[in-house]
Amino acid sequence: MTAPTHTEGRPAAAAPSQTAPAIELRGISKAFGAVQANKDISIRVERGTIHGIIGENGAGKSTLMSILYGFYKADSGEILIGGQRTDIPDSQAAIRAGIGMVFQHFKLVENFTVLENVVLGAEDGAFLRPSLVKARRLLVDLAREYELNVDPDAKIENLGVGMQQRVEILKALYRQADILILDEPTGVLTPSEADHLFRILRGLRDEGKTIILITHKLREIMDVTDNVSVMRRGEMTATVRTADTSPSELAELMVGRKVLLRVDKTPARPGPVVLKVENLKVTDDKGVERLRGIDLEVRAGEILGVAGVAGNGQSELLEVLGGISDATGTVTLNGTPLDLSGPRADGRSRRHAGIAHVPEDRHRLGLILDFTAWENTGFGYHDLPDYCRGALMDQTALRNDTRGKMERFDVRPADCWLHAKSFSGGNQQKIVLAREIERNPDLLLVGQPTRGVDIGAIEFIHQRLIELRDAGKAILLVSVELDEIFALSDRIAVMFDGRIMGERLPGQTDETELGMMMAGMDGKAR
Amino acid sequence: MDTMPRWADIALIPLINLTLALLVSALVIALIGENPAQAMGVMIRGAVGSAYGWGYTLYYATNFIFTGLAVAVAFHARLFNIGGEGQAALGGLGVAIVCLSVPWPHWTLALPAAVLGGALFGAAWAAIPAWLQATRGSHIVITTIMFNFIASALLVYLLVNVLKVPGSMAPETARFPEGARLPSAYDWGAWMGFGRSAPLNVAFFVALACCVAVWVLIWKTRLGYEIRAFGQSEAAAKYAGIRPVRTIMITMLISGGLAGLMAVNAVQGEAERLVIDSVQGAGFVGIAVALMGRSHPLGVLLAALLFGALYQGGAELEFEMPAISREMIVVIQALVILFTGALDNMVRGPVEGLFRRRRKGAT
Amino acid sequence: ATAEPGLIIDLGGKFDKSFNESAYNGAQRWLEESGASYRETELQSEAQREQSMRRMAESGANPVVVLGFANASTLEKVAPDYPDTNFTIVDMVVDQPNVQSVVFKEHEGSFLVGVLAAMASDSGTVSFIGGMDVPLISKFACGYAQGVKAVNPDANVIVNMTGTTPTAWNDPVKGAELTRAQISQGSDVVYAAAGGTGIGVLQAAADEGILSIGVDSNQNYLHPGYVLTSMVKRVDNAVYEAFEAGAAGEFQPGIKVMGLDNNGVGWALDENNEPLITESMKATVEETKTRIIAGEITVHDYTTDGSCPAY
Amino acid sequence: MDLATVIQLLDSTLRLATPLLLACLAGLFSERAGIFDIGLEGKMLAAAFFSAAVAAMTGNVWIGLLAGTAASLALAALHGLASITFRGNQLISGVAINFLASGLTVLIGQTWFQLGGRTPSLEGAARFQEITLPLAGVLEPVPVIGPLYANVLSGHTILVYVGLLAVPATWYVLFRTRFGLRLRAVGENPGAVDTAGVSVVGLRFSAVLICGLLCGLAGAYLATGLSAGFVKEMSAGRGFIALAALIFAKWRPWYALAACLLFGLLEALGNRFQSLEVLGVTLPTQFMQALPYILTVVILAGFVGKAIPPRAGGAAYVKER
Ligand SMILES: Nc1ncnc2c1ncn2[C@@H]1O[C@H](COP(=O)(O)OP(=O)(O)OP(=O)(O)O)[C@@H](O)[C@H]1O
Ligand SMILES: Nc1ncnc2c1ncn2[C@@H]1O[C@H](COP(=O)(O)OP(=O)(O)OP(=O)(O)O)[C@@H](O)[C@H]1O
Ligand SMILES: [Mg+2]
Ligand SMILES: [Mg+2]
Repeated sequence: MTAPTHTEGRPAAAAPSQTAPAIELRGISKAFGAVQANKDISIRVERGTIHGIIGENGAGKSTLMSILYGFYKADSGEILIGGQRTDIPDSQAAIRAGIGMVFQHFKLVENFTVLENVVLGAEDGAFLRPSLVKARRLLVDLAREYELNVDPDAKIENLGVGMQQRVEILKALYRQADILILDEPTGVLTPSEADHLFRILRGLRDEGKTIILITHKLREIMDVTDNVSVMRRGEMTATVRTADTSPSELAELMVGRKVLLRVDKTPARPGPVVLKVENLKVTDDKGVERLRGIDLEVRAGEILGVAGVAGNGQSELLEVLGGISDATGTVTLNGTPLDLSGPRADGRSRRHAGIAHVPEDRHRLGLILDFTAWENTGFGYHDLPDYCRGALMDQTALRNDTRGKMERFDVRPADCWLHAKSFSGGNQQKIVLAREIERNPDLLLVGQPTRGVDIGAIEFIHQRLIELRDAGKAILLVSVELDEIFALSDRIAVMFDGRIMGERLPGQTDETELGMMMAGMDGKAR
Repeated sequence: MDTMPRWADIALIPLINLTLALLVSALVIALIGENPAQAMGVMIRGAVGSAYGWGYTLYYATNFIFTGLAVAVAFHARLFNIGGEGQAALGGLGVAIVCLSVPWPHWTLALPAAVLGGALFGAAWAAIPAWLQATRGSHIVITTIMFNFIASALLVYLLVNVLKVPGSMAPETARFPEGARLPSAYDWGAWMGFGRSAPLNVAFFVALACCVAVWVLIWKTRLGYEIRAFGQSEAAAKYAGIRPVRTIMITMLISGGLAGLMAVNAVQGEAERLVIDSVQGAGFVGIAVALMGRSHPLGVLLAALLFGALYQGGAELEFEMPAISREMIVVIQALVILFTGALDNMVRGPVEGLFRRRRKGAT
Repeated sequence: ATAEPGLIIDLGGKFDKSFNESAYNGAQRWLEESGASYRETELQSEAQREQSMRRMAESGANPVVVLGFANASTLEKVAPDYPDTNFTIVDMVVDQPNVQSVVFKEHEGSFLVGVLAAMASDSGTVSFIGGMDVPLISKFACGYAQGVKAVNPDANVIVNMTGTTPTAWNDPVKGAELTRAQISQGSDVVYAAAGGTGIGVLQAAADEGILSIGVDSNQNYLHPGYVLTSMVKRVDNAVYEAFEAGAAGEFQPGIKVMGLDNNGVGWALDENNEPLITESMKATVEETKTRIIAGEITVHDYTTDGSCPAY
Repeated sequence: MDLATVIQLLDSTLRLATPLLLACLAGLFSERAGIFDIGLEGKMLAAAFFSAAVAAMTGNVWIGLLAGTAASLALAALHGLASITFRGNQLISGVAINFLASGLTVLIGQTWFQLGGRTPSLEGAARFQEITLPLAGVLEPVPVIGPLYANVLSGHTILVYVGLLAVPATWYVLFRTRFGLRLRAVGENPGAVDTAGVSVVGLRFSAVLICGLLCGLAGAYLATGLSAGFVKEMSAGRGFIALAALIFAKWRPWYALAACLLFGLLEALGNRFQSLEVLGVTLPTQFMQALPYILTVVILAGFVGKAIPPRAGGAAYVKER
């Protein structure tokens, strides 16, 4: 294998027709049991463009791309690559056809190095060393060309998500992909990481590569794509030139109704201090200090937004406050100190004290995916008197409660017997939110409330959080989405390297300043 | 996804699997030069064809219910308890101590005490591996295997040097006094045709009660909810305030206790004394029973009955057709485990396809 | 027409090369000589003891021979339910009117092979490998040690047991390893009473060039030139005689002791070990045998008090 | 303890460790690829039987070795069929294989030899013979090293050396070859392997078959190297101890060597010092026999941290995005 070759604006790969679209799908259909995930979908993706695909959760975007990548087999329809009919029975065939895919959930081996992940499946010979040596050289080249710097010898598990994503892109480039599919690549990225990614994508496009980008964020579509296709309920509803459309039009195409793109909220009326954190320190099991003395306050009736690049201690902050990990320092809730270690520093005691917690990672922490919806509604609250009869659980009460919550939070499908794993991300998030918000806590901890959630659901979730604030509750919001921080927060704290870099009021700052603070620079000084 | 009606899922598929296992067994019997039809007939009649057969089938099944439930409960917390063998052996010690140390006036008093003794000793033997897993992260699979060996050494020592009747050759305790002996099937079920020899005894009802208790525990109680949640995701359990150490300890104590209860059947009910190796591999069969029963008490009950029937049918086979050596039964068991447990999808796939096609045809 | 006799082979199986196999051989010999038939079954698990006994009795077999001490308490329970059936139990005493108990004086036989071991040993260290540390096995070990010490009071007798699980009787690998460990401690004659494990012991002894002593059946043929002798325990005779007596209607309940005097135990001499046994060895062991029979030498039976004077 | 005792102990350790080591490496391949295998015991047993049986019939141990390995491979393929092709439960499949081997070996053995499942004793060329390593005689007089080389390392059957060499070989294959990279990846994240265009099924099958091969060697060593014939159930739980060693070794080849040698040493010590007098009290035999297991638990609790198995281990691979 040689380094990807590229000449002016066009791939060197033999193309039967220079005018043929890079990809053309004709009449693709795919059903999972009774669910028709893709219905007779046809789409053309022009060579050398960035093509966006949007749609609600469960619209069928990932399914369509998985078919293109040979992960699923379509029930009917055909695929044309560069104008030629191509059979893609497996990923090997897709790779041969020059397609690379970056999955929403990365396909990386956590305890392998970057280099090992890159060469995996594309090794040169039976022995590793030559491949690794060559890949290392190539990575240097690619890094130079596309601003894709990563430490080749770092273990994936020690890398942030942004870096992991670069590794995924490098994997595709290493395989000389001409067509790159990215499924919700920015869901976990900070704004600056996302900007960097888009610079890379534009660079790749200018080299002649074709890029398909799936996202829920209309701003990104407007920013970076040339064309955009909209999917709804398994069907392709429209394909338009990005230049000829607007976010509100796209939103309407997606959801089938008008969507509020900005949250309406009245100014906060902060009450007494609910949460007071002083000199909070956390050391992880590797002995690294993750929180280096945090001080903050959240008052009743206000939302404190914590911004920061992922991995700067926000997760640890939430986990300590939620009782998942131990810490030192003082934390008081309504003036009463909380235990930060020992048997009473656990999630149960925190809930009794009046703290509710919507964790950042709903799959890992917030839900038991193999439990039913009603079982998940009791999760963490399973020993509350309303759900118990002695040592037994009052399942009827729990189910009735779940039905009510599902209705009020518009969870679809509203079937409390379904397993959590069979709901879409947005609906899973609503189940968690309903559980935590409806406990009417004094303090709500929320991490990444809208990650991977479509705009219809985002609107809904944001409204609920504002309502809770207006009911006089304190909310600590952690998000890497600056948009979200700006939309919801009454005060903004920026975290960097386990410390609070400073606090700003949303009206008196902007993304640039926050971005600098998030990078560890004092925004005010400059 | 509901591609199959429920009855097909829980009855048809296992039945096909079982048939396949028996067919292959028949093939093996034919290969060693015996008549498979006759052999199968002997086995089935021997296991379930008479009250006599049932007396044994249910006795063996009782053992497997206890050890199967033990493995199943631990499985719900994603703990693989291979230590049923040792825990049941220690349970035997507990039962023997209870039965021998008090002059019990009547079995109705001795039984609850023995249940307590067996469960306590079994639980105690599970406690150390559990504690090491919970606090030191020592892999419970290794520690429970080790504890099986340690248990057998301990029991040989105690039986030879401490508990043996002086002057006797046999490394076994004295026979339990009259008041500590459990009524056998003959005592309460003679009208059903159970003979004097039936080892089946009231411990069977203890086992059934345990099935119900485990079902309630796992699916109806808060503790069961916590155990299942912990088994699904330790991280999420922590988020919910479910304490890992406590959950591991409680689960393993229950598991060990259940294994220990096996002694109520085998030691108190049947042998009426403690002998060397009173467990006879039932701890390991319990693993197969739990796996095949999908860790559900009803499944465990059915799988235990199946294995009990195989044990008893096999014994009859051995008696009626001496040319078939007793290892044939082990082979049949293996094939049953293989087909009904591990190769389940081999049958499931085609059957599902059949139903899907039928449904498509209907709509 | 008398009833068919029955034989219940104990755990371990009829081809264990020792105890059960010996019983099986006795039954086979009776079969060939009498031309009649008998019923036979093999135990598969502990719980089947009672099942098999009752099954055998109900099938009309008479007499029913059961093997091994582990059956005693079961037979105690079962025998009264079948007053018309005669039972013979080997290795244990059961006091019932329809039970004949056959016990062997293994300690006497072991004493004899101990004498031979001591005389054959150059190093003055000999050894014993048992299956499990249970009284019956200690009875072998203790008789052996007494025999050794009778010839050479300064001799060192190493006694090892294989294990504590049922695999202890079927682990030739461990048997061989124990043998090698004993050899490194100086042993040059090893006596094995460990079922299938003994096969490994005899093999390792042959491989390492030392002498071994077999048990129960005559195992001299296994490694000619290396097996010094075998302590034979004539379970076959016990079974044969029980069958014979049954057929003749001469069943006698009570205890039947099989010792050196009635050829119940003994040492094996055949063409395989002839070169190993010198005239003086032969003379000494035969004289010892006579003296034991005459009561001039008393061999202590370990199972009577759980202790051994020789170690 | 004098040198002779030490040498005897180490010599015995090496012999006892070899079947554990081969089985442990077998398990390592399988589990590194994400297929749990509690059927090591059964495969070893089957290999022990068929190697001894065929060696007895042909008088040639090499043909026996082939047969034993083939039997183990067949069981491995069955495990693969159940747990990879049909996505069955790996634990159930392993349990079934253990039962199957335990029953079939005796059944077939009885049919072939009429010896109750035993095979005839192997003699001469039907057994592996001990090999004296080069220079063993010359080096022996050198203090300490000499006896260690001549009496501990030298004088074992070929499979002991195969077992020892299998350690670096395993390490090399796993960490220095393409196959190893893919194999480790498929045990950690089969999705990554699948999307990289490599067959998950193919990789896992190869791993399971390698496991079968090594178990075959382990079993053959038991019956034709360590002993001279097959006795029923002669694996005597060694497959489970190997599994324990594997977890102990945290799924790493060199650690596996150390773990197996440790287990071997503990067993050798238990054999050598069956009645130990401590402060005038003679410890019961049973205590000494349980000591290796007690020590294992103590070491595990005291010195070895949490063992993290391959992340995708135990679960069948189902495609998901
Ligand atoms: N493996 C599967 N098994 C069954 N049904 C599936 C599977 N994958 C997807 N589906 C169904 O197909 C539909 C489309 O799913 P898909 O993942 O393509 O949606 P999406 O547009 O990518 O959603 P999101 O925005 O949440 O990523 C879903 O509603 C779901 O019901
Ligand atoms: N095994 C499955 N069976 C049925 N439906 C499934 C299955 N896997 C996924 N789905 C459906 O596919 C859709 C999208 O799945 P996906 O995993 O992309 O979720 P998501 O919305 O992207 O969530 P997240 O952002 O948290 O990953 C959901 O509607 C979900 O219900
Ligand atoms: Mg998707
Ligand atoms: Mg999604």
